[in-house]
Amino acid sequence: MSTQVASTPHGALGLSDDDLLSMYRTVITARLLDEAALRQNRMGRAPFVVPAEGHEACQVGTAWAMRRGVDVWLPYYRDGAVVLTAGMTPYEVFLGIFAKADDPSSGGRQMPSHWGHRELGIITGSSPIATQVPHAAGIAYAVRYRGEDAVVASWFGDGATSEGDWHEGLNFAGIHRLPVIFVCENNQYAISVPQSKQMAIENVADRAPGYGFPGVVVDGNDVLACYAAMKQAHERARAGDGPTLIECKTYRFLGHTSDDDDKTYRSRDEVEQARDRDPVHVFGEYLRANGVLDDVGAEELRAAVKGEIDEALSAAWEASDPEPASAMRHVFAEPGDPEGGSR
Amino acid sequence: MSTQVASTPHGALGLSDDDLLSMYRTVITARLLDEAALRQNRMGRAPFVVPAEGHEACQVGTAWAMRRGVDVWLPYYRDGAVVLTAGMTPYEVFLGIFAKADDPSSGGRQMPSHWGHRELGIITGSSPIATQVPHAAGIAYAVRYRGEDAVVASWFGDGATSEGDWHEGLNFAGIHRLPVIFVCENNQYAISVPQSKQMAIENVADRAPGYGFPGVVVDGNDVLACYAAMKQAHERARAGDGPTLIECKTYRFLGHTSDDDDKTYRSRDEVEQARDRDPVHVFGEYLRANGVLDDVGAEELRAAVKGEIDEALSAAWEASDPEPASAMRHVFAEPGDPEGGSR
Amino acid sequence: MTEKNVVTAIRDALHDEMADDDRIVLLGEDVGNRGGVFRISAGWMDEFGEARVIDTPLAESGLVGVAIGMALHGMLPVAEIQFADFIHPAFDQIVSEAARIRYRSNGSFGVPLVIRAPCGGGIHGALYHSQSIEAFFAHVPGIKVVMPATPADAAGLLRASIADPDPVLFLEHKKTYRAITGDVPEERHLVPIGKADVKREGSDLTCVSYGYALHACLDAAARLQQDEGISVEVVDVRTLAPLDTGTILDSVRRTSKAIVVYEDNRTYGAGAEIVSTIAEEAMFDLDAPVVRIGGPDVPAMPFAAPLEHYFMEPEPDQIYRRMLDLARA
Amino acid sequence: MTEKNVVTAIRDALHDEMADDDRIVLLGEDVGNRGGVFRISAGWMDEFGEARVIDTPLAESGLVGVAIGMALHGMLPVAEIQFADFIHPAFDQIVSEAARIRYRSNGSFGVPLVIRAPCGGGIHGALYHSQSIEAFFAHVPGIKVVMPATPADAAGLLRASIADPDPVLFLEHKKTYRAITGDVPEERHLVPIGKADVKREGSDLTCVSYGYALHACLDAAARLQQDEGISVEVVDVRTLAPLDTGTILDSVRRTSKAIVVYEDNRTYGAGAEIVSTIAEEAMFDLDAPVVRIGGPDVPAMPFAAPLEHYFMEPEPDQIYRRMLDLARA
Ligand SMILES: Cc1ncc(C[n+]2csc(CCOP(=O)(O)OP(=O)(O)O)c2C)c(N)n1
Ligand SMILES: Cc1ncc(C[n+]2csc(CCOP(=O)(O)OP(=O)(O)O)c2C)c(N)n1
Ligand SMILES: [Mg+2]
Ligand SMILES: [Mg+2]
Repeated sequence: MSTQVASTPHGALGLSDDDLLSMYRTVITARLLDEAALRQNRMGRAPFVVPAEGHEACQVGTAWAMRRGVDVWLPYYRDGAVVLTAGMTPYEVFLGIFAKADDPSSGGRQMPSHWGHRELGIITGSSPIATQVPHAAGIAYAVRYRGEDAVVASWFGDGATSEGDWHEGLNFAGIHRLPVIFVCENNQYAISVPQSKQMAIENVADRAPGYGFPGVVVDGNDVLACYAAMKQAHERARAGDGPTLIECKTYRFLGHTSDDDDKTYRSRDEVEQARDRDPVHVFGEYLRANGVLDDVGAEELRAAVKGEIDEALSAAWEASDPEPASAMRHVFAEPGDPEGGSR
Repeated sequence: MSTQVASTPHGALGLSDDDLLSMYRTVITARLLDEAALRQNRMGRAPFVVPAEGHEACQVGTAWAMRRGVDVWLPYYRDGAVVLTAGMTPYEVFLGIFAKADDPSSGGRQMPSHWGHRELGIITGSSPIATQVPHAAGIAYAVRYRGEDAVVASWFGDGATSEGDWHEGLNFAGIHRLPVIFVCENNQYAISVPQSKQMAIENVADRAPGYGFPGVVVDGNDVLACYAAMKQAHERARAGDGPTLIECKTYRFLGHTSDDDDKTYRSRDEVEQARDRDPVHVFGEYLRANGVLDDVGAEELRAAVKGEIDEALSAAWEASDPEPASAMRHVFAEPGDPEGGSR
Repeated sequence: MTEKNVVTAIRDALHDEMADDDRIVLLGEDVGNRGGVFRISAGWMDEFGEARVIDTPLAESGLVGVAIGMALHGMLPVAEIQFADFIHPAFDQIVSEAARIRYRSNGSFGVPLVIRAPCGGGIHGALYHSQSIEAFFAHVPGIKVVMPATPADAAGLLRASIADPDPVLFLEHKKTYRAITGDVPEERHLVPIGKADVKREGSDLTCVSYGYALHACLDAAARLQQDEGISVEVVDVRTLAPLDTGTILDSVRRTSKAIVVYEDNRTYGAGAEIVSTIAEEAMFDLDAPVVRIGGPDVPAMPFAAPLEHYFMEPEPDQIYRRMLDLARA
Repeated sequence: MTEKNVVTAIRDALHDEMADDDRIVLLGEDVGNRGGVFRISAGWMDEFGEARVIDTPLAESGLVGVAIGMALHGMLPVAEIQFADFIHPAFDQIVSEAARIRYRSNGSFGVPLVIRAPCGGGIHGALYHSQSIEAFFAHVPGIKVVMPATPADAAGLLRASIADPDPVLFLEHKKTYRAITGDVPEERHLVPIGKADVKREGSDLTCVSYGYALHACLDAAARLQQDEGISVEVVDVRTLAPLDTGTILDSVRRTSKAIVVYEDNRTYGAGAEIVSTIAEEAMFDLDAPVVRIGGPDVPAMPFAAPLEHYFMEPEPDQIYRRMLDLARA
C-alpha cells in the first residue's frame, strides 16, 4: 500500500488517499459554508460575511502542513478554510456569523471572520491589516525562548504587504531566524486596488531575500503545490533554519465581502476566466484522475457535508445572543480569566 | 584642457579640477565645522551637536550630483555636509547650533541638525526616523504632476530602513516610478545596534528589487564613487525611469551625538581601523595623486576654511536669541506666511 | 438651496472644488474605480484622471506621508482614510509631521492637507469600523479638527478645510451619511472653521454636542418641548479644535444649565474639555452641576446587535431623561 | 529603606523582577550593549543573556507588535520606547491590538505587556524629546496608564505593572530621573495601580497633579505655607487610567477648592478629565471655580533655552500665584 501511495504526486508528498479525502472534505466544507453564509446574508439573517471562494486550495493546502494542537495560527479574515483545517467546526463559524454569545472568536463582539480560538491555538485577529505579522514573529520568538517545538504561521493578502507592520514583522523574524511561516494569498486585489497599484513587482515572494530568508511562489489553485511549499517551510522552521515567505497566486471569485460590489472594478470576463481554474474543480479532477474519488463518491461527500452544514447553521441560529450589559465585560482581566494567550 | 580632464577618473565623470576643489573644500568645511561644534559643546556653549565625521565623502559625493535651486533635498540629522553642498553656510549652521532666532531651519526651535531651508529647497526634517521618506515620494509625485524637471533626494541611515515608513515610501515611489533618489548612509550602527541586529542581510540595496527599482552599493568613503552612483540615479530620475536606492558603506567616527558614549558598544580597535579609510584623507590622497592639490595647497585651503568657520561661529554666537513669547507663534499660519513648502 | 444627505453634500462639494482647482487631488485606498467604499468618488478617476484620483497601496502612514509631501510642493491633497479606525498607523505622520511642520520650521513650511475620515458607530461596524477618534487629534496643537453634523455644514466646512493653509482632520460620521438630510446652498459657501453653531435655541438648559449624537440631542430637545414645555438650546460644536468656547459659554451663561453629549468613550473624551471649560469659566452662572454623557468606557463598539445597542444607549432614552432631570434640578 | 533617585529605583526594581522571573524580557532600541540611552539596563545583556535583553531594529510598531506576540505566548515582555515621542508609530499596535485583545476575544486572550516610555520636557530635548503622551492613551479603554513621580512609587508601580495581566503604559518623566530622590523600601513592594496618593496634607485647597509637575506643586505648596500660612493638599494622581476619582473628590470636598496642574498641552489634556470630574461630582462643595494650569497649546517644547523656559512657565511662578489667588478667592 505504501508503494502505491508513493507512485502518485500526493504519495510523493507523504499524503495517503485518506489524507487527500480529508483535505478535499475541508475544501468542500469551506465552499459550501461560504455559499450557505451568503444565502443567510441575502435573507437578511447575517449582516456581514466574507467569502473565501477561490482561496480554498491555498488555504487548505498550506494549513494542512501545520499540526493541530501544536502549531500556532494567525489567519486573516478571508481564512475560513484555514480555521476549518485548524479544527474550528462549521457550528462555531456560524456562531460567529450570527454573532452569538458562544462564538469562540469573540462572543459576537467582532465582525464575523475575525478568528480566534484559544484552545486551537488560533490567535485572535482584528480588522487592521497586517497587525498580526509582528505578533507572529513575537510568538515565534516565545516558542523558541520556551524551547517548544511549535511552528507559527501567519496568513495575509497581497494588500497586507504594503503596510509598515508587514515589513517590520518580516524583518524581525529574519534577524532572529524564527520558526515562522508567512503565507501571502495573492488574489491580485486589495479590495479594488489591483496589484499594479500596490507594488511595482510581479512577485511578493521577491521581497523575502531583503529579509534574509527564502521566498517561494506557488500556484495557489493547486492544493498539493501549496502543501508541498508549506511542508518544506515547516521543516525549515523546525530545523531552526528560520522563516519562509510563501506566495500563493490565487483569485477571489466573489466580492471582497458581502458589502462589496466588485463589478465596479473587475470585468466579468476576468472573473469568469479565473473560474476556469476554480481550485475546487482542479482538486476534484485530480482526485478522479488519480482514482481517489469518483463522481459518485464526490456527490455523496458533497451531500454529507451539506447536511452537516445545514445542521450546524440551524443549531447556531438557535443559540443565545449575548446579554446586552455583557458589553461592559472583559475590558480588563476578570478573576479566573486565562493568562496571556496561545499557551 | 577637456582632454586632460577626461584622462582622470574625475574627468571621466565630467568633473573639472575646479569642481573637485570645490567638493574638497566642502568636505573640509564639514570636517572642521564638526570639530569646532564639538569644541563648543565641550565648552558648554552648544548643548547638543551631531557630528558627521566619517560620512563626508558619501554626503558631498551624493549631494554634488544634485542641482542647487532646482532639486529638492530631504536630509537627515547627520547630513551636515549635504546641507553645505545644498548651499547652507557655516554661519547658518552655527545659528542652529546656538539656537538663535535667525536659524533658518527652525529659529532655534528644533535641536541642531534638524535641517530646513525653504529658499534652498531643503525640506524641514524632524527627529522621528524615516518619516521624510514618504515625504520625498510625495514631493516627487508633485514634481511630476506639475511638470517640473526637479529631482528629489532623501538621505537616511541604516537604522531608518527598519521603519514601516521607509517601506511604504519606497513602495509608493516604485509604483509611480517617481523622480526620487534614496540614499542610505550605512555606517553599520543605529546608535549602538549593529547591522546584524537590524537586518539579516548584508546590503540594504538588495531591498530595492522588492520595490521594482535598482539598488546600488558604493564605497561611501570614495567621494567619486558616490558621485558617480548619484549622477546615474539623477539621470534615471530625470529620464522618467524612476527611483534608485544607493547604499553608501561608511562609518561614523565619533559618538552618535554629543550625548552618546560609543565606548559602550564599539571597540576602539574597530574605530581606529575604520579611520584608516578616513574619507577626508582618501580624498586628499586622490587630489595629490592626480596633481589637483598638493600639500601646501591643502594646508592653505584648510587654513582659509578654518578662518571662515571661526568667523561664522563668532558671528552666530553674537546673534540674537529668540524672544521667549515667540514660542506661541506659528502654530497655525499667520497672515503673510508662505504657502506649502518647497515651491 | 437643494436638499441632500450628508454624503451627497460631501461628494458635491469635493467634486466642485476639484473641478475648480487642479492642485487638489484625492488619494486613498479604493478611491479609484471603486469610488471609495462610500462611493463618494465614483466616476472621478475617469473624470479627473488617474493622476488626481489616486488609488494608494494599503498603507495609511505612507498615504498621509506622501500627502504631506504633495502639500509641501504646491498641491492640495485630500487624503481619504477608508475608516477612521484605520488612521492609527498614520498617527506619527499626522502628529509628528503634519501638525508640527509649521511650528518646527518657524513658519517657513506649511501643510495644506485635508484628511477625511468616516467615523462613528451605530452602523453595525463592530470594533474596527465604529470608532470615534476626535479626542486623540483635538489634543494636538497644529492640526484642526472639524466634525459637521448636517449637509450644509459638511459642504461648507469641507470647502473651508481645503482652503485652509494648515492640516485639517475632517471627520464624517457614517451614520449621518444617509440618515441626515437638509438644505445646502447651491453656490460655493464656506462655513468657518472654529465657529460653533446654535442648532436650536432655548432658554432652560444648554446642550453641547456634535456629530451624530447632536441629532439624538435635537430629537430629545424637540420631545421635551412638546412633552414638558422644557426649552433646550442645542449647540453644535462643529469644530473640535480650535474649540469655540465663546459660543458655548454665551449659551450656558444664558440658560445656567449645561449638558454635554458625545458618542466616544466618556473618560478623557472631548466632552471633558467642554465640561472643564464651562466649570472654569462659568461656574457661578450655573444652577446645577454640568452633566456629561459619553459612550461606555469599553475599547470599542461590539458587533452583535444587543451589544451595539447597549453601547449606543446603555439606558433607554438616556439623553431625554438626563435633560429632564437637569431641567428639574 | 534606601535613598535613590527615580532612574535608579526603576533600574533596581526592573532588575530584581527580571532576576526573579525569566518570563520577563526587556526589548527596545539600544537596550543591549548601550544599556539604553538612560543606562537603565547597562550590563544586563551579559547578566541575563541576549535572549532576554533584546536590541530591536529601529521600528516601534514592530517592537510593540512583537512584544504583544510574546505576551500572547507565555512571556512577560517589557518594551522600552527610547523616548515617549517615538511611541506614535506604535499607536495602532497599542490602541487597536494591545488594548483590545482581551475585549475583542471576549476574555480568551490577554496581553500582559509593559511599555516603558521616558517622557516630559525641561531637559533641553526640543520638540521630539520632550512630549507628554498620557492624554492619548488614558482615553483608550483596555490599557492602563501610570506615571509615578517619586522613586518609591516608580519602583512599586513598575512591579505592579509587570504583575498586571493587562497592558500597562509606564511613563517615566525624564526630569524626575536624577532630580528626584527619596526612600525606597528594600523588599518587593507593590504600589497598586489605580490609587492616587496624597503627597501633602492640607486644608485650604486641593492641588491635583502628577509627574514632574507634581514637584513644582509641592514646592509651591511648601512656600505658600511658609509665606502665607496657606495649607495646600497635594494629590498625586499616579495612575491616569483608571483614574482614582475617589481620592481626588474626597480631598476636594474637604478643602472646597481645587487646582489641577499638568505639563502637557492644556487643551483636551488629561487635566480636563480631572476638572470635569470635580465639576460634575463636587460642584456644590466648591467655594470657587476649579483652576486648571496646563502647558501652552503649541505643538511641542522648543529647544532654545528662552523658548523652553517659556513653555515650562509662561508667567514666573505661576503655580504659586494661581494657588494664592485661589486660596484668597
Ligand atoms: C489598516 C487597514 N486599512 C484599511 C482597511 C480596509 N480594508 C479591509 S480589507 C482591505 C483589502 C485587503 O486586501 P488583501 O490584503 O489583498 O486581502 P484580500 O481581501 O484580497 O484577501 C482593506 C483596504 C483595513 N482593514 N485595515
Ligand atoms: C522613530 C524613532 N525612534 C527612535 C529614535 C531614536 N534614535 C535617534 S537616531 C537613532 C539611530 C539611527 O540610526 P541610523 O538610521 O543608522 O543613522 P545614524 O545615526 O547611524 O547616522 C535612534 C534609534 C528616533 N529618533 N526616532
Ligand atoms: Mg488581495
Ligand atoms: Mg547608522
